Amino acid sequence: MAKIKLSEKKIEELKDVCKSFNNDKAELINVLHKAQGLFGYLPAELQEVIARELNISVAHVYGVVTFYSFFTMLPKGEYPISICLGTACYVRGAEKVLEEFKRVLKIQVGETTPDGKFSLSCLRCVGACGLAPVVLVGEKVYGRVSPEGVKDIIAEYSN
Amino acid sequence: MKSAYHRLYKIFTITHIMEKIKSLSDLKMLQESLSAKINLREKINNSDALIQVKVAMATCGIASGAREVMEVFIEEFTKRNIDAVVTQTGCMGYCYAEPTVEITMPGVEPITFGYVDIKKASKIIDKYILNNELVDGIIPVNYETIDVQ
Amino acid sequence: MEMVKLTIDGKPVEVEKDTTILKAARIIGIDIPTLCYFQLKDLDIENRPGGCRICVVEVSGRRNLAPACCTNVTQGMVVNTHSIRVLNARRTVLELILSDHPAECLTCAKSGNCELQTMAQQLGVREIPFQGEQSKYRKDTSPAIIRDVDKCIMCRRCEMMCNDVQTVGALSAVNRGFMAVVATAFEMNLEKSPCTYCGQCVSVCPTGALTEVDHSRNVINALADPAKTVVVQTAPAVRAALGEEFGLAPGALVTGKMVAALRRLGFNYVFDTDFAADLTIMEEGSELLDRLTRYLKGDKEVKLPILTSCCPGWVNFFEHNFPDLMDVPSTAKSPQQMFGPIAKEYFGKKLGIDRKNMIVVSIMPCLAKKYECQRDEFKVNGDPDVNFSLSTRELAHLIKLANIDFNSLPDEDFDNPLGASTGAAVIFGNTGGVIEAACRTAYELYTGKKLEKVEFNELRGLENIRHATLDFNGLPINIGIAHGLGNARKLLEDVQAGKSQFHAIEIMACPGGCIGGGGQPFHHGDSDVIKKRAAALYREDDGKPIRKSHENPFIIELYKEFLGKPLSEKSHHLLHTHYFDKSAGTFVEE
Amino acid sequence: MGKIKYHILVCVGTACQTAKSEEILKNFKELIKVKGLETEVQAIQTGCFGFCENGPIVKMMPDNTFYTKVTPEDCSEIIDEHIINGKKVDRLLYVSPETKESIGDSRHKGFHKKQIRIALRNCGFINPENIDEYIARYGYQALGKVLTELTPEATIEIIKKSGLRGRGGGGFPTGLKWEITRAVTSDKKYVVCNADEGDPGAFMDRSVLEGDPHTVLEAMAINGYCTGADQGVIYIRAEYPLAVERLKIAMKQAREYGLLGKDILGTGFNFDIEIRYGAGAFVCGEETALIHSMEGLRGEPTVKPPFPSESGFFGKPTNVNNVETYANIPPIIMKGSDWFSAIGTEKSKGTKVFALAGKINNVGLIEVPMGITLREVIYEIGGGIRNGRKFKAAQTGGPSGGMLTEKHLDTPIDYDNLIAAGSMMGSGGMIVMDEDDCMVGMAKFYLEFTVEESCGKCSPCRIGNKRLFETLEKITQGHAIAEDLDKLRNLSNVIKDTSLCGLGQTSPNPVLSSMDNFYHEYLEHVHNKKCRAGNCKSLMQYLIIAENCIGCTLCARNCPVDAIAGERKQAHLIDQEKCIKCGACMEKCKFNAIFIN
Repeated sequence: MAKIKLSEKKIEELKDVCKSFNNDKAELINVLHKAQGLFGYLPAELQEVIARELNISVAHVYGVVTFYSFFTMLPKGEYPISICLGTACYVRGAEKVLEEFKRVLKIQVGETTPDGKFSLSCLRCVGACGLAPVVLVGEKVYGRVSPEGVKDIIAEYSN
Repeated sequence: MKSAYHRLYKIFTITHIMEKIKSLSDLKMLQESLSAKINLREKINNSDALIQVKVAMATCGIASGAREVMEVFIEEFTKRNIDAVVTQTGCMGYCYAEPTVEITMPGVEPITFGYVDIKKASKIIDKYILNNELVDGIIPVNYETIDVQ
Repeated sequence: MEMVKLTIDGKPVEVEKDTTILKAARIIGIDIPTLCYFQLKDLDIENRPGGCRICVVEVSGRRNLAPACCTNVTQGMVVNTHSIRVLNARRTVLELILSDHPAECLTCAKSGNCELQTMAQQLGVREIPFQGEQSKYRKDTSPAIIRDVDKCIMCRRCEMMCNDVQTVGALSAVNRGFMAVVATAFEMNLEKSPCTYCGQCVSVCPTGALTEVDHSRNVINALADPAKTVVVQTAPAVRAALGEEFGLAPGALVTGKMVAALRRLGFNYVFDTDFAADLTIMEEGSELLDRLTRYLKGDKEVKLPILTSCCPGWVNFFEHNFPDLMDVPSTAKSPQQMFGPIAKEYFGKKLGIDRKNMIVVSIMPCLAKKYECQRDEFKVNGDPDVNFSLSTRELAHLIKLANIDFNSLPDEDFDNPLGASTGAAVIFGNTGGVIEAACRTAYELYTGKKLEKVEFNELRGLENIRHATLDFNGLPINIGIAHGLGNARKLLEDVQAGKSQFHAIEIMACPGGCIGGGGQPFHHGDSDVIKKRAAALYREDDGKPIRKSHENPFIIELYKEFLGKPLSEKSHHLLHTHYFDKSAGTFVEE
Repeated sequence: MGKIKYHILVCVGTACQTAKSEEILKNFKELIKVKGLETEVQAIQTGCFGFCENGPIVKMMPDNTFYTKVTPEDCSEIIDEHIINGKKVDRLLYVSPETKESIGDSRHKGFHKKQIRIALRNCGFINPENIDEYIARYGYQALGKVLTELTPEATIEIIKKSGLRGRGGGGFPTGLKWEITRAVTSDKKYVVCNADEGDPGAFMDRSVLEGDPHTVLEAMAINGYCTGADQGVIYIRAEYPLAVERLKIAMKQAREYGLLGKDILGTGFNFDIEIRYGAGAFVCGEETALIHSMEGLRGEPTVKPPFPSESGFFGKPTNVNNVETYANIPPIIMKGSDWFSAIGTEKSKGTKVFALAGKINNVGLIEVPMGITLREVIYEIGGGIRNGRKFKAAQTGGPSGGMLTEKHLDTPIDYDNLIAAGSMMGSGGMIVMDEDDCMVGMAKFYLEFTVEESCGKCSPCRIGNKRLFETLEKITQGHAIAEDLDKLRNLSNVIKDTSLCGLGQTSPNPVLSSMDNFYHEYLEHVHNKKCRAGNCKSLMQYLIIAENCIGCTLCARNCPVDAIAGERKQAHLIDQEKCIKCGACMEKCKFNAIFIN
């Protein structure tokens, strides 16, 4: 694992997050949510700081981080693309949309394009089943996406 | 986009000072005065009633552009000096036809329009609100809602 | 107590309310197979995640099968432990576990001692009908412990030991679903984790996922090298457990056979760590008295309690977790590390053997000793004071390898001078033993009176945390004892908070002390084994002609000839150490 | 106000369309023109009214007259009588099946609608960010009623008598659950709202929270009063930011009104609520896993007993209910248990919200009385199958459920019937599949989900589901042998029988139910290496019909893997080894020369 140094300022920010939850270990998941909101992802050193502040083992923090699919230890692309693979989207062809994204971006799920622009992930149901298949770019929701529409979505962010 | 949304919050959330409700009878009194106010504004047979526009703003709706549609209604009403109340509401259940908007003209049963984009919102104002002429995409309300009382 | 009547396999049984089906069945001799379930009854240790699902049984009226280990009996319950449905389910579950387990039994360190292997034999699995992806993880070799996570079956015993019992927190269940295993944070090397190498994870692992680093090959090579003088030292707890590896009953004392076996293996000198234990008492006891006297005189710089420091797992633990208390433990090295310099600098010099040509091997009930002996501060120009540390289990393998029929060996005596020891040293292997030994000496040195009754029964036992007040001629001395690092943590937190009333605290990392060490023969969850080993050591002490460390004639001679007196400059140089703050994280430096 | 006086609404839903509703619309438009009524009357098409068995439907506005079984020939009569003469055409009016009375106005009480909104009563009606609108709809009066007029025991009795069962999936009687928690003595108790909607394809909880957050707060407070808890916790998916936002607003407003907090409505009852977030783990829908997650741990379930009612959140007695269950509580308190228990079937009372999705026209959220049939849901509310395809199956209960098929179309939907049919109620996802969906593929899809969502704690679920998935994959790839089908069944049964929690105990259901209902598809995959739905890529071949191919090279140029070879103006050939079955060639071919085998 690459050693990334967090700046003093960031560490202080993180400690403040922990403090806002009274450094209560039962609030670990809430702390992780806030931390991921702040940093975009949860690298090892971040987890180490959290562990120390909440007085729990780093292994425990890591165990929790790796349990929940919402948490990620890898930085996402500038435009994170998520394809909904919920049942409604699946039966309306989400898999083909995913294949097309993989093909066009030449990356697999969980990867980021070499230029750091796009990353690809899957998620389970955003609850917009009426718009299936659904694709998210960042927080923007694209509904009724067809494989043919994939290129247009990517083009929107390519410049 | 976000700032506009927050502006909407301000317009359509509670403006009066909230005081603690001290008993069940206080609650019942508040209920009566509130529903009287709402009735005044909505009552079908009240010709002084306002035009009421409800935009379904659940995740589905917002993802399909309900926020923008709501803004169009507000802007157009302001621009054209139309007295109307625009509010957000939850999911009406017609996910296939999002964004959906329910319009209550004074004296008329509410009508729900589906597939309302920015263009269609203007069209609804021009045709239905100003001219009582319907536009395509009407969704019949096919459910019965219970009254809690 | 409310009693519950039920029927298991047609046999009626009446048990106390809140008893599990598993325990109720065992009462009437029905042994339901278990895999993840683990218990050390007398130590209050239990692992019961209900995860492996091997112990499932059929309960009439219940929709699905019930895990016997965590289903309580109910009035009138009818249980079938081996119906066709149960047997099919149990076997299928085992086949599933095996389908994600490398078929490396031939070369696996755990082969023959593996609970999964035993289970496969017991259930008669002849083929694995499911093929598919297998988990692939990197093998991690630390100075003491090897993690081969591919062999992890998620029984969670190690996780329970590492977190609930030891509060070390090096291991945790990580990932989810098929990828779930017990591992370190970020799946980094154990060496970078807060692991203390106490080895309790290894001692409970049912498979070969956690094993010790095997140094027996290094020892064989040393023995085969004619240029080397190979000296061996054996820790007290080894003699009380080694026999188990050769089919002897737990608690059999095999000191004499062990010495004979070591001699046959070719060690030039068979010495005893007990000698070094007596030496430890001299140093540590003197330090205690010194601190105590100064404290009583009102010296503000002296801190009490003094904590024992002969357990390397414990030393690692406070270096990681209590860096602010590093001046509290005694500076005395552990017996293993006291033995090293005495062997090389005193005994070796006396014989004219250069330290480079002397190999010191230790036989330990412990895995942390493997790490300890290679710490930099215990080396002279790169040459470690103790070259290799073997576990009790490794010694057993070595003996078997050399075709030695252990059980028919004659009893032999240790070599002198470093083989002579007292009863005080022998009980070092038990929780409470070190402090008892120290008190025997401290009492006489402090009061100047002869201690009539050497046994301090109030210091013995298996309770997690014990305390006793001893009468040092009118001066009440408060003693605290903790075994298991979780218990140690509690005492330490009191010290940290300034709440501790103790003058001296003994801490051993492993439950039961060294007799329950991570390098001992596997007890497979039978706490009786640990109790019997403890009793054996007290028996050995009982039979010793000399039972106080300061009366060991060879110790007296050593001081006279070489060290001068306890806490002398030479002692400080050879027998005392210092500690390091290891609390800093792996990734964040502060 | 405009000049148009009459609107004629013609249903063009699938069912009505097949009964010539388009022609009806056309006739109306022509008649309006002919009779010179364009400035006064407008005919317009509309969506499905949910009365398909009485279609085609025509509705007159503004008087709400509802004409059923209208034919194109009836148009002139309607124009003449209704519009010109102002008289309703009696013979076309809807006749109530119960009272046999003709009903002219669609707002009439006897006008039976397929859907009844209880849990969703305020969704799409009130502004969820304004507590006043909730109060105007009698919000918090149920809480006021129990606090001032009822004892906890009496309140529990009402819930028990109503017959309300947990809407999260298991269907445990809600009143009984409350009673059990109440019976445990403890210095601290909790009530929890499970809003970790994990079933992919179900979103009713999200809709309730987004559309009517106060109902959940009110019901939790009632629950607190009944069980003796003063603290509520809402465990909600972090993927629902809007719901969280609205809950927070609602909680703030409720506190300002003193409807949460100390001494609620002057009764001395204290109750407040906090929010904890899920982080993407389906298994956290299971109570014990949910509680671990709330405690900041891995969301692994533990063996029950002990149940959360004895030892839950931080070891204290905890009552967990899901969002939809809570949404039913205030109406039951206000309207009484008899009102509620009159709706539904013998053992399943009230309504159930379903998220209708998949190959259906009206994807959406519906709330129907228990006992409604699948046929009614699909054809009368859902507007039928998309693109006029044939119904094949509906999956209820999500990854824990099973497939309902044609033979179940007329089975009344309730907890027990669904279980008998090899499925379950679950949280209420209902995914409709048509003949283009491969049932083996669907089972594989669900298993893939379970494999990903299994917590990994117990071996049958951790490894067993993986092996199930791998076997299904083998089948869809055409590599399976007959023996694999037996293994599949045995393994499924063992996983059900031995898994620790509900996730594993139900995860093989999609396999078992698809095997029960569509075994022939399994056999076809295994023996004939054929997928009738054409979904299983490995069993497909793209082939070029030599006679039709003119050698334009368009397909070859568009093939992403260069699998197509051929000279210009000569028939091309697809290299099956290279082909990734993306279908690009078939799309590009202008001469119908490429087909799927």
